[in-house]
Amino acid sequence: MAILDGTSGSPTRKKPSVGKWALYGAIGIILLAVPAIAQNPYQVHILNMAGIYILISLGLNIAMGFAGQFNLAMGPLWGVGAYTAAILNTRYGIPFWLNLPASMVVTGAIGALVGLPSLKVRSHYLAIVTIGLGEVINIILLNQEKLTGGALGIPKIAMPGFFGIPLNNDRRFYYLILVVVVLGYLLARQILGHRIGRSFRAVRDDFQAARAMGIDTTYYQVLAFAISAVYAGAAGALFAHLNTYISPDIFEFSSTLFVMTMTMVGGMGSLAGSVIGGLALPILQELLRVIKNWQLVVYGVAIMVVVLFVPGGVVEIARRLRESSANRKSRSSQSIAAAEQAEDSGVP
Amino acid sequence: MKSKVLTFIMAASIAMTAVGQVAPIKIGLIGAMSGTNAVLGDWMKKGVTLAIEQQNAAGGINGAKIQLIVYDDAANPTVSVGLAQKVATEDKVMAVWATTNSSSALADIPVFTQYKIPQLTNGTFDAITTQGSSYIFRVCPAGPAYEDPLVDYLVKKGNTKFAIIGDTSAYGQGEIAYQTAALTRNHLSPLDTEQYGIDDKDFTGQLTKIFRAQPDVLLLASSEVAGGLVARQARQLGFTGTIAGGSAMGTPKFIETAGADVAEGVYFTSPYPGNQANAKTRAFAAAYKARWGEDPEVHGANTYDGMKMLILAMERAKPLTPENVAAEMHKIKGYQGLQGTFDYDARGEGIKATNLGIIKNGQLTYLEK
Amino acid sequence: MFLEIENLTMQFGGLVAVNGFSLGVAEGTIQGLIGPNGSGKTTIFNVLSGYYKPSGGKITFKGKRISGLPSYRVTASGFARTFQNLRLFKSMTVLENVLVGMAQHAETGLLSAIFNPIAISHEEEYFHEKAMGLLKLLDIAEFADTLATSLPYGHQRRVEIARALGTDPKVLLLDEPAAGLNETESENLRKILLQIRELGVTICLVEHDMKLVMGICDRITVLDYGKKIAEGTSSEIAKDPVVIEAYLGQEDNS
Amino acid sequence: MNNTSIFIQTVIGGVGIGSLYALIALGYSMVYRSMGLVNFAHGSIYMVGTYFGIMWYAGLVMGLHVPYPIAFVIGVLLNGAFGVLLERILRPLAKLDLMFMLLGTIGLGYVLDNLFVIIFGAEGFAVRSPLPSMPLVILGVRIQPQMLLVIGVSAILMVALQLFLARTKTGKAMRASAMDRDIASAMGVRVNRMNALTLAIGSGLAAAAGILAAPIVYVNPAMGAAVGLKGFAAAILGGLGSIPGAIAGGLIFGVLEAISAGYISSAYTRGIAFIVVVVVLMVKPSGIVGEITVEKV
Repeated sequence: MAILDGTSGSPTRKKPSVGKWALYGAIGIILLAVPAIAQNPYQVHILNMAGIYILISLGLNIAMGFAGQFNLAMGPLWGVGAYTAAILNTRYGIPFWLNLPASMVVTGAIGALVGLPSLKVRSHYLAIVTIGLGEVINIILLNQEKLTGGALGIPKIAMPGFFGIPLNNDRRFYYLILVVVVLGYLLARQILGHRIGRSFRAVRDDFQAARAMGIDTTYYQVLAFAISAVYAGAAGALFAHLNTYISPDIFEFSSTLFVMTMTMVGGMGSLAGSVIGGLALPILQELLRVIKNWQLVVYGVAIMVVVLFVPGGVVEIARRLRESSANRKSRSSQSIAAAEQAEDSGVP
Repeated sequence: MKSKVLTFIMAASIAMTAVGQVAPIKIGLIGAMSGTNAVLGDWMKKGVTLAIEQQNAAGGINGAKIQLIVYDDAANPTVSVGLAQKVATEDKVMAVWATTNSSSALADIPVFTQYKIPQLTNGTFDAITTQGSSYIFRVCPAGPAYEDPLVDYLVKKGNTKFAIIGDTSAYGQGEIAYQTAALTRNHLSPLDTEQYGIDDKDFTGQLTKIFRAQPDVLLLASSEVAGGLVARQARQLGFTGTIAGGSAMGTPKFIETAGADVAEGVYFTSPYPGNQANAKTRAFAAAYKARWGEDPEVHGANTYDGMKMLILAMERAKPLTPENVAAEMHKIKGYQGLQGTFDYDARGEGIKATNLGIIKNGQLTYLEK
Repeated sequence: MFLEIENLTMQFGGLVAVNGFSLGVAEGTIQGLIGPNGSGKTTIFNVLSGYYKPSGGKITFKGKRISGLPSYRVTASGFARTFQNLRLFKSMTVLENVLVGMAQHAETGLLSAIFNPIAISHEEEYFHEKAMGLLKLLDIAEFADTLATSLPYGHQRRVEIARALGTDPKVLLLDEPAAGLNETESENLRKILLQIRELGVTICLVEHDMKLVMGICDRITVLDYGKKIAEGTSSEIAKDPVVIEAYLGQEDNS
Repeated sequence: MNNTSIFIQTVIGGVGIGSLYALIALGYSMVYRSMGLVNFAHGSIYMVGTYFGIMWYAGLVMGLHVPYPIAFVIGVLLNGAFGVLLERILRPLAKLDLMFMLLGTIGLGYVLDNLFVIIFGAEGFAVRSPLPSMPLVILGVRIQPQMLLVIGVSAILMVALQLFLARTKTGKAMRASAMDRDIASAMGVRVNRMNALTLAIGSGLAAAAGILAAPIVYVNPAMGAAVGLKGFAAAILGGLGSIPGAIAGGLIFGVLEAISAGYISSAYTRGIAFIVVVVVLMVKPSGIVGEITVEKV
């Protein structure tokens, strides 16, 4: 660079403290022990589904929370991933380990196509375009009977094995999902911590200013869609091989809404939000089951309360709590709090 | 609504009193209790509950009362699989009803096969019994059993020009396939086959296209409500030929939706010969009406049949384990139910015959064979 | 010429915002662009930075045509701009804002982000240091980790300049950088701009602060109703009767 | 039947359903224009309005069978009043980003849908048409009488709305308020009251659509979802915020569906209609009648 080779400026990234590492360790041990702690496979099943939803939610979060791109085709894209894996497995006998990357590639490519209109239309117009393209995907899944089995879907998808160990029940499958989710999370952190993530946020915050900074917005918009679809594809392959049966009605617009709800309850624009929301919502549904017909009413009210009072979701509640305790400790160090707030970079 | 609440309280109190010295035998029921398919779940619950209550009143099974645990999957296969896990591993049921929706039933099969729990369904998709599971039991005939006799009869009456209209749901797509196959059996093919989405309400485009081919017979391949709407619009667009369909058209719901005038003369097939067919059905219909305040239809009847046979299998199973119950289910031969004679085979099919009926004066009436 | 604007015309429907405007800018100079409100200055900036496609005429930079290119490609060819009404990235710290502009010079892409975290962390550290250098130059290093939009207005202006410099420009387009600044801040800005010129960056300046414009611009172009009415050094402009009539005189009245 | 009359018959079916979409799209567009709110609960409001009218006609209230036209008026008025109530709930949502608006109003939709499931049951019921069921035959074209009623009443409502907005003092105040809230309030227009009125009209139109459609469709608490989405697509197709756009968008969407069902592929109908919307938006990113807004730098 021609201007000023920086000489003494120090990078300001923090290294996690010992306490944080201990916390990570504890969480890790609990995560590994879950199948043993769980009282029955059903509880593990709930967690497995939560893991699959977390993956989709991470993808949605990257596109919508970080890059500001309305991808409301996430449910149908999840279906593309699931169908890719299911077709490869039931027709050609290809095992899960090859289907996973294949689903990610196919879904990523279709996701990029779904993202192309984002170059022309914005906000609510983009919302209906992605909803519409999602519907088109779903209709294709429904009507290409020779390929997809039509409305009755595809049964008898084989569960994967791992070096001779069949992952043929929820407890065993749990570890597979855990590994993929952790990798997916770390990868998302890696991408978002990189200039790609900053470019995403720049595109979201101010489209024109981002272009003025030399950011090829076309590339980043389509990339955001593609990455979100890759996550949906991975989730689809896992789901197909866990469930062993898939049908088009699973991947309708309502599934997009479900993932969007969990992401926003957890915290849009925060990867931790995807994890929290992905765990919280299925568990909330379980708890609400006892009130039967009222559960969806309560659910709707809960969504409105979150949107109106804590638009940043659970992550924001946690941050507010942390901030208020920090403020009590030292009222003078407001700039530090502000810096911390910036570092967490939740919803502005 | 009030009656539903009351029902729930009664069912709950019955379940409570059942908890005596002997632990109750738990039966799971997964079905659509909300959403557009809620009526199917409701019918299943009514038929099953009636049979259970009668058995409990007669002393249960070797002194143990039967307890029904109901879950709502809103016809969503993902939710259904989760609930299947729940009833299998948390509630540890003896047997389970899951579900009327063929796609949910299919989704649940691997779970109940894994946990070796007998799964009863009244879904009609034929592939349900070809999944290689010995724990799945269908309590009604499979799809082709409805469409073959219907088409055979109409062809015998001299009709050759058929057209099919159905929805894109699992049920609709299945029916279209069976109707097409039934026509092929008779060396015919449909003049036109049209489909519509389950949310569609106007079928002018499809019907206008179909009527260009001037069919004599319009075969409906859809559920009660959509079938009724299509029949109504077909008549309003001037179709004067025959309208016919599978068991969905043999329901009061179809007559209500289509309107009695439109429903008049519609042919249907049903395994259930009707409430007034014989002493058995009359007794069932009376008990059902006394319990639920409405007349039973085919779904109430086939789930009642299925629950009766399940009770039989549970009484015979020694010791009483889900695995033994399934084995006993397979041994059921010559059981006389409301729908006719059941002989279970290795795949889990119990009955194949259906009755041909026609709607006359707003009533379901059956033709002599 | 280093930067050459030839016969530039910009129409919006029936409205002609810029009419046959030509200008040559020499390397390493500070070029001022003044004129009454609505005279077309910002429009010229918007064409220059690729936000609008011109209706007529062309712009060449070091002999290469840049008019008609999308704005990010214009930036990549060595232009950077600030915005009249601040447009900082609202979710980002001061440092991150500056880092955004550096992104285009990165060598690592998506694949390295996934498979080569070490290269990434080296590159990030390198950019951090550079960005901190820029923040020092603009005297806002202490706010590196503060949310940019939470800073006082004058500081935000400096962040905008630092962010633009982050793209490593040959030409810096500044749209009213002194707007809303007080006397001292304006004086600081003057010093900073001169320092930037020392680094070899050519500056194009749209500004209403006459003291600043007259004080630092090597050449000044005056616009009125989308047309160039005068051009020259600050002393020539100050004496030009046409300019006094059209612009300076007007200001006296207000 | 010759090809022309077949085509006309197909198109009339499309115009009928398209009129319903247009009435729904008007609700989206008017509320967006005045409050800046994209109200995804509008499909549920349509469902609620249908019940508000049809429950009197179908004997759900004390076994009453009120004549259809009276039930229609009662339903429209009740839903209009309900719209006023909704304005209070939706007001805070209008200030949020689209993402939050979307989820918040969908949450409201969940509440309404499921409250109605609890009150009326999920099963639903069929509604008798007040008109004779035999078709009208005009030059070989067969038309369902109820469809003709749908088209006729919808047309009257749309013209009435245009006249109201263009000619009356209140209508002009509503338009002023929609164009610039600050100026309107400076001129003494009570913006919140105008918004409430807008929601009342939008909800009333939705109720009208639902009550007109009830004898053709099947009434249940889930009936709003699909129509709500298609109505939104229609509003976007026409250009969100434009009243002629909403009407054009609705009719075009309905006719598109009918033609693709009748001539292209009935199974892919819904997909084809959405593809056309996407293609139109690629060419005209703010819809058919939408104004292009130039972003300020």
